[in-house]
Amino acid sequence: MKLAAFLSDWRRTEDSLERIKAEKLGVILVGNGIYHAVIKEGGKDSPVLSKAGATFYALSDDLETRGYTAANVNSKVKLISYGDIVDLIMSEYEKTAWL
Amino acid sequence: MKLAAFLSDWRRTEDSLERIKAEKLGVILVGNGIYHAVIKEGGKDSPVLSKAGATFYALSDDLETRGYTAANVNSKVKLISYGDIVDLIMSEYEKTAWL
Amino acid sequence: MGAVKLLFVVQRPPYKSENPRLALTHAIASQTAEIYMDEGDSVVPTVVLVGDGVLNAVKNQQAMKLYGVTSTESHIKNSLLIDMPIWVCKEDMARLGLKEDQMITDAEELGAELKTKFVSYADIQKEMESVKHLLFF
Amino acid sequence: MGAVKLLFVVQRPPYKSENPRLALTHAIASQTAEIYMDEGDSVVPTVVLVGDGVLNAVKNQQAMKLYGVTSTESHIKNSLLIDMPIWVCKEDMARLGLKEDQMITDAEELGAELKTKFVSYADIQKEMESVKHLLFF
Amino acid sequence: MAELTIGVFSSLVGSMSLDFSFKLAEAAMAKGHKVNMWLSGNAVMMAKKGQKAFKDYSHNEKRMKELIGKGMEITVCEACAEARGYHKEDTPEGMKRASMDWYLAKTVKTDRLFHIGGE
Amino acid sequence: MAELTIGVFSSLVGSMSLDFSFKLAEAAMAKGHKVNMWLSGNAVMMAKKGQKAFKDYSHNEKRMKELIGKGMEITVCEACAEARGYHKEDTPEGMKRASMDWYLAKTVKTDRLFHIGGE
Repeated sequence: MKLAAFLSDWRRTEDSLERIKAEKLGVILVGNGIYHAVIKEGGKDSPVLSKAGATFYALSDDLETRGYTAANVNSKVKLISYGDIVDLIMSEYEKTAWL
Repeated sequence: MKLAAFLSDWRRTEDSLERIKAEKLGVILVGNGIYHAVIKEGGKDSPVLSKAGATFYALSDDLETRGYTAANVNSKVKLISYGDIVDLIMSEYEKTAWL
Repeated sequence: MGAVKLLFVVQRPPYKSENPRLALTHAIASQTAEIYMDEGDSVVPTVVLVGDGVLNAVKNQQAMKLYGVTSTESHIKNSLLIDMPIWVCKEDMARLGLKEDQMITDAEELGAELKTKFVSYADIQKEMESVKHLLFF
Repeated sequence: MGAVKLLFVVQRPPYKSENPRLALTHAIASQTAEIYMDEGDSVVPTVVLVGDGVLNAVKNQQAMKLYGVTSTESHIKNSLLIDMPIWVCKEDMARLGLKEDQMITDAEELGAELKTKFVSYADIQKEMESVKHLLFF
Repeated sequence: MAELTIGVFSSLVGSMSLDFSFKLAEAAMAKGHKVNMWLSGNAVMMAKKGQKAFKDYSHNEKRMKELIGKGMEITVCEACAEARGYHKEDTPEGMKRASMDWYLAKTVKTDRLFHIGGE
Repeated sequence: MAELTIGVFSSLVGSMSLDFSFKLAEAAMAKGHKVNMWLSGNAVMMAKKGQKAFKDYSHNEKRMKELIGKGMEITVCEACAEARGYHKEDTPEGMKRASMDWYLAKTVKTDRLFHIGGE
């Protein structure tokens, strides 16, 4: 399946993302999920970013709301807008999952 | 200080309990916090129950609401009622913290 | 469109959030959705309890007695009664030390024929792939 | 009773919950609480940002521009303006890779004299012991 | 263009997931998509008119009305609303109240379902 | 006996922390303590009268009224209520509305503060 998975939390309370398999997987960081794109806790990337085969996105509005800018973002993560999320949902992926 | 600390979550999103020091510390498991008293994830006690020097309590109403009984409860944990919580707050401890 | 398959995925324990309950009540509502649909259309829901969501299926929940609120157990049994599949992930039960005799296995007292299905995660993955829409709670 | 010390402890990041904001607005309200108190009584609040709560003090928050909502930054600056102590835990900043130049250090543009205090967890522990009441958010 | 159905369950003030949902709906409609929105759980807090637009709180009433004016269909869970004390006369103009089956039925023809099930 | 002040910030339906707070207040009053309650954040959802008592949803209006009748003082955050569209005329009988400073002032004389700050 082609799945767009949304993460909106920093401290997660599920392990669904780790388990899900998808031939095409987008991980879209929104809300407090954007911290996975900018924080290196204990000097390390967030484990979220090690999900194999996934493409990572972060919503720039939510990044800037929290005081971060493009300069802080992990090179694995692409910054996107609300309009980009619409295109990802409607064209690139077939299913969505808000985890 | 004499502190009554309440945990109401199973997957926790803070580490305050681990860090707090109190000469007298009560850890009161309420809501989904009661799972720390009954679940041995991967065969092990919840890390919450290893807090040094603490006395552990679980609210029996919240235990039974979730399908558990006294028989399931870890021997480190004492089952209490709402009335007991009142007595703990008003007489045994001086400060409270809902973590 | 014919029959559209939906998968309701409950990932978290009951009561600390309304969402596991809403997953069940929304899935049950598929029974009455016909009034809004064209002739021949229908929705076919399955509810899976996965991760800590398996805690929703622990039996003997006393929510009504103690808090005056319908238990999640009761919603699960009503689901079985209307033949809506309830799947519980076996690996997560094992991880949390839950045995089958602690779980809601049926709703025979209500006259339900369907039973809870204890499945492996691989079955859940397969179902995620086969449905049209996913609803994670 | 005289002056009663309160400690507001913010343990979680901003925006996903209203609570960090409410910690600040409630603490600020101590300024106007006199109308409900006896002569000579007062409350003396300190706000500490600890654990992931330190993320509340990252500067340049654009919440107003992007969502039309007052930023947590703005609440922190208003706190400094009324001389309410804002403490940020240094160990948590280090753990999350936050440097002081990324943080709200003052509210000079508003004319505030007080500055954010970057403290060790040991200082926070000491303050927890010295106050009358704890308010964890 | 295509049809997007968004289901939201988060409270008006708090997680900002409702703000997210309305901004996403706006972006989708700007691209010509048809948008349906289902509000259930604490998201029925949108079903109380007369919310004051303080700057300290999320406020979505204005954007919601604009989107309704542009053709967004929006329905709230009736039982969830009544349990919170929101009655028919509290409902903002253009918003419908229905049972959960309304949402289920929408999943049949919609091209995409975006179910935001968290708080 | 002593005085207990409970501050609650959780929504009416959801975490059940409001149910917990009212049951705790009841237990404290049964033991002769004076109880004050402050509702802020999403807990101001108690400040809308006429909530239907469905069995699928937490319902605290009845217990709250009983406790008010027995002398519990209960006040909700006025701004938090207005932001959610709850006005003076929506307020259940016996409940007061005030600014946050009401709660702060209560902390001075109360013997214990039980601040339930989570959702």
